[in-house]
Amino acid sequence: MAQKKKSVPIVYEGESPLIQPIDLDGFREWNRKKTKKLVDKRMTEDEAVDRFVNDGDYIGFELYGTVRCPLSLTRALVRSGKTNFRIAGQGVTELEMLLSMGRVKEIDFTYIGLEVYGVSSVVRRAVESGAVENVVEWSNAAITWRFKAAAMGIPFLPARSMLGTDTIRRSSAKVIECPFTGEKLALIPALVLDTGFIHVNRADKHGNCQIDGISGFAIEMSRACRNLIISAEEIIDTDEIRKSPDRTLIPYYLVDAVIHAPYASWPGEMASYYERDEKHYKMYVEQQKTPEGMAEYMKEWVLDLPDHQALIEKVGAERLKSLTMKGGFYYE
Amino acid sequence: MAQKKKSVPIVYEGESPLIQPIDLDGFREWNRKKTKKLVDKRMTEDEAVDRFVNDGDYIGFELYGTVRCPLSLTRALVRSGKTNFRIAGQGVTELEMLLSMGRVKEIDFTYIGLEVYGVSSVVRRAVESGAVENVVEWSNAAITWRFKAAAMGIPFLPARSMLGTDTIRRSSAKVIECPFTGEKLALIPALVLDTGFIHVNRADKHGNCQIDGISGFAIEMSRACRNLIISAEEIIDTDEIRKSPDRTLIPYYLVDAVIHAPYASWPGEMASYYERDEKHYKMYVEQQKTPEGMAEYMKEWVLDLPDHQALIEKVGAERLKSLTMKGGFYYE
Amino acid sequence: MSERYSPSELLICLSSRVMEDGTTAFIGTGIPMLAASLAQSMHAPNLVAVFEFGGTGAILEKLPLAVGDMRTYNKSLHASGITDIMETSQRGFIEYGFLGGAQIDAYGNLNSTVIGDILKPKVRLPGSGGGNDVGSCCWRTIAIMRHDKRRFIEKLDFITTPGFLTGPGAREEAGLPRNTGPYRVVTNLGVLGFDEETRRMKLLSVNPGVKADDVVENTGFELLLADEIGENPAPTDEELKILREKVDPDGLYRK
Amino acid sequence: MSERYSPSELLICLSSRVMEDGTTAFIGTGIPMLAASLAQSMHAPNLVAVFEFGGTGAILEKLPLAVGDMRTYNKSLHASGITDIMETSQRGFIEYGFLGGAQIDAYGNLNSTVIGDILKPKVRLPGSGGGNDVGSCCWRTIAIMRHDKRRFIEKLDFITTPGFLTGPGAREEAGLPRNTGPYRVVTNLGVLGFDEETRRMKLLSVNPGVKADDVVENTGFELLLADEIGENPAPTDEELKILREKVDPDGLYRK
Repeated sequence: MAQKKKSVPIVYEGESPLIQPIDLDGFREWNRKKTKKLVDKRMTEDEAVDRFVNDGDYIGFELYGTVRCPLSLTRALVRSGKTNFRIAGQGVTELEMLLSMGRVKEIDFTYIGLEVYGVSSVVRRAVESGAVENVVEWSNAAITWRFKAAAMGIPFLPARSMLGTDTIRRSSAKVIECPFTGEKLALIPALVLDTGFIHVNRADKHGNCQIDGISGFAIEMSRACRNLIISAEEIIDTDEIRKSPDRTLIPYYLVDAVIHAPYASWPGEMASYYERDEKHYKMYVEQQKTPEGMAEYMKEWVLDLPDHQALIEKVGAERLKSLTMKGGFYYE
Repeated sequence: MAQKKKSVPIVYEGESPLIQPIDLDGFREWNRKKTKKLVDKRMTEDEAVDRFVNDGDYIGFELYGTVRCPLSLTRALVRSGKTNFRIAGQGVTELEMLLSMGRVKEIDFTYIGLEVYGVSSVVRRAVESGAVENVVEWSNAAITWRFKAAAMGIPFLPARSMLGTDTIRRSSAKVIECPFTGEKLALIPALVLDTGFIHVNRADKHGNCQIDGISGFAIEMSRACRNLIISAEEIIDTDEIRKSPDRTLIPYYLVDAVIHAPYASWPGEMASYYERDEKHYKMYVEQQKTPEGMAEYMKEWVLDLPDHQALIEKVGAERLKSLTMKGGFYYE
Repeated sequence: MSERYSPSELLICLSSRVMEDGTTAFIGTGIPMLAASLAQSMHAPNLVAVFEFGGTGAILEKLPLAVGDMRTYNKSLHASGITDIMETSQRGFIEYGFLGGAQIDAYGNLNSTVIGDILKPKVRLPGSGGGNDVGSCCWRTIAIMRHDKRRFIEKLDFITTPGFLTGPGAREEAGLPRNTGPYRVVTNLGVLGFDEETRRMKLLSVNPGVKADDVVENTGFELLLADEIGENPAPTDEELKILREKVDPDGLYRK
Repeated sequence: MSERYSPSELLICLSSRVMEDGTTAFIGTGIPMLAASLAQSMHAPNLVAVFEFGGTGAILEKLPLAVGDMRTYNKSLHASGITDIMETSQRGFIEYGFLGGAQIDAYGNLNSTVIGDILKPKVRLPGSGGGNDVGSCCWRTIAIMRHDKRRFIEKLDFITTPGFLTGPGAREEAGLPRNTGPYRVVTNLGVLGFDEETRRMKLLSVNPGVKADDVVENTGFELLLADEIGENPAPTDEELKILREKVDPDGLYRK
């Protein structure tokens, strides 16, 4: 190739170092080794956490607020005792559970809060006390673009967001002058998770997944994980998957473990399956306000229960039935 | 912002200038003005071409080979006499029709060929004679990433493709050293079409579109057009769209014209509707081999017909029925 | 404040009136949601509600409880995901974006990240979320705020979301899209805009029973005043009727 | 060449044997498609066929006529689009990629763009299509070629698709992913690989009735020879039976 001597200025660099270094060729080699065979990946939450999560891992949860939450996996993760996690800070209850137990060392932070119910007291205590050693700031779009860059197999994505703010100052993004237009552009670095957790509507035993309604950032995050653990409301036959392959949002070869976990999103909602348990959620919101309240909640609803089945039984069939929708995300 | 003085080298620049300049803020202003109201956008192919295509426009077609082809629109475009187009060179029959009539001035070229039936004689004549003034090379992924960059509202996407070849030398891509990893990376510039043509399975009158099976590059290209003209096998009620909004791949606000055009992809195929008309296609492949043969084909099957309905009648109900599938892209 | 309506109801009505028909608006949970729904029933039947996690064009029949819940794409036209929506915004398709925050300055910059030093936070707030993206790429943003001197301040502890940054030309200089930025600030005291030349906040109109001086006194930076300061009409009977019977029948915002 | 099988059938069988079970392969229309289908029925039941425009894991019951036709995702596990597939490849998930071209050089670089000067083309060919992407990001590529001196040449008229470029380290130096590149060249004369050290093409085995000298004579650059040059077994009765009865019952490739 003929070489022209030109360059583009890096006009700005966010002051936070990358919590998770970028290693695309390493990710490629990892992906090459993942099985492409249609093997049965069903297991329990405990098995999945045991096999695919290590102390110090960079982990992430895909969900939005209290919607489609992988909470059966989160509870198993808490019970496992594994710790020192670095996390992508999108999600609410999942992160509060881990933070309240002191399991989080570093956070790529976007939004952790209770939406209409306000700030998270758990987050306040964990961050203000310095228990979390390092907090890096991002916007919601930026964190998803970080997953998307990894999903595309490239080291960064350009963006016109975050520019000019303290958010980018406290991030690990960079700003360059675009080599095509000369305009300033944020470069959002790729983020590959060691292990990701996603709850879906339906999956087959190999991990082919269907999601109803909006898909949040499931498509991007599922493609940005070294290990990917899926829980599903329903396990369906692979023949069903083959009947409408355009409904598969997460193909099996990305997936390492499949857990059948009905009501895993409880007390959150699950599109076309059940609504949020407002009564329980309000109670939770109250309890998380104090360390004692949160500890009590964790003991009662997480630590003292052996598994997801025990939670389901504790909540009770009647309560769950009352939350269940008649079908379809189409209110009549 | 504190300024650090650093830069990354542009280690290589493709030697072709951009056929379509990048103007993201102009594209934003255009998109701002597009109507967001649910208005009835149904019209004929001729009206759509008349209103939304000008001489010299940069245009593009979304399809793959002989699959899901916007051919009723292409025939109307040919009949309109409009000319001097710059085009994104993915597609086969559409481009051969325009090329054979001398309507194409510049091409961003990826693949124009007849797949198992070999090279396109029409393309050979048009390019080898110099009738097409400027040909720029890209890979299939690169051209789609160009649409994707435009769809994301950013000036380029990084890629690990095209590097080290004459393909990138004859492109308008650049190569930089990644500011995060130091590795070499191709930067693929955004491409916004003046007008794009897409054929879909179903649309409502506002332009909300559903596509069965694979979606090729419809999602990316639909979001990279100033004007977007949709033809559809079926027009469905907006209530049907609202029942499964997760099936909408192209939302209405992107769309300027909706044409009801059953069998528009003929002699190509349409997923879950009809198969390719192999007999006609083979005949076409033979005729395109000579200028006279192609001219004859164009006269008989395009120029002498007033509209798509006339084509349908000429092909005949029986022939079309014999190609029609029982439903679903699921062979039994 | 009259007892005919609650402070929240006033904010909802004021925000609702700002939105033009036939445009798109980025909606978060809470007041923006009710404002959009009310606008659809009043003057803006063609207002398209867009929700960050993927819903576009929902019929807003039930109040969403979370930013991605089923109600955000109930009978909607398009249910996609966050990148599709954020990139649609980056492409210039979203007219209005609603924002909130703990602090706002004269240029409309917002802080929803931290009170105190980011490295030794006094209060850790929820963070940017989609706020920074909305503030970066929507054409016009509308901030909804409680109006007092602790919130309307000279210098933010942290700029989470860009307003006009340091003033005229600063957004473009930073690389943000052309001709975008803060449009209105709707508060319990009045409605504020931004001066075309200085890009500083300017009082446009006051709420019923509020005087311009009250607004100035409750603002921690030098506030510009419009040549003529209007008075915002109180919520009309029609607005209140629709709000209470249709938009918020459970009365979540009647307090 | 025996009359037991056609030249195409031989190429199909040879290509088929190269693919390992439990891996993924990027499939174009024509011979690669039949090779993958045959491999699925023989030694590689878990071979996952991936098609550029969006089909993954189809059950290859009917021969596709176009690279994106319905048969490429018939009863498949995932029907997406071209960016999803290309990015999956860029992420390292695709093991094999099939390639073709009008010219190949000693480093496995391929030309499918032009014969003659690109600015004054003697023959304009169809262009890269997905070829360059497959050659860039798949782990191992398999070129299927007719073997003669016009096609196997010292210097290509145009490098459409990267092989090992100019030799050892050149791919990495150009920015292409680590440890990728040409793996096999399957021709009507034999099967060729690439020397680990020099990255130049090396004859590994000859087809039935072909001598190593024939291959050397029909190659326009200096060809390396493996220490022991094997002889490729002719298509077996079982391969031919499956090929004719199941994979290609209409006999499109029996000529």
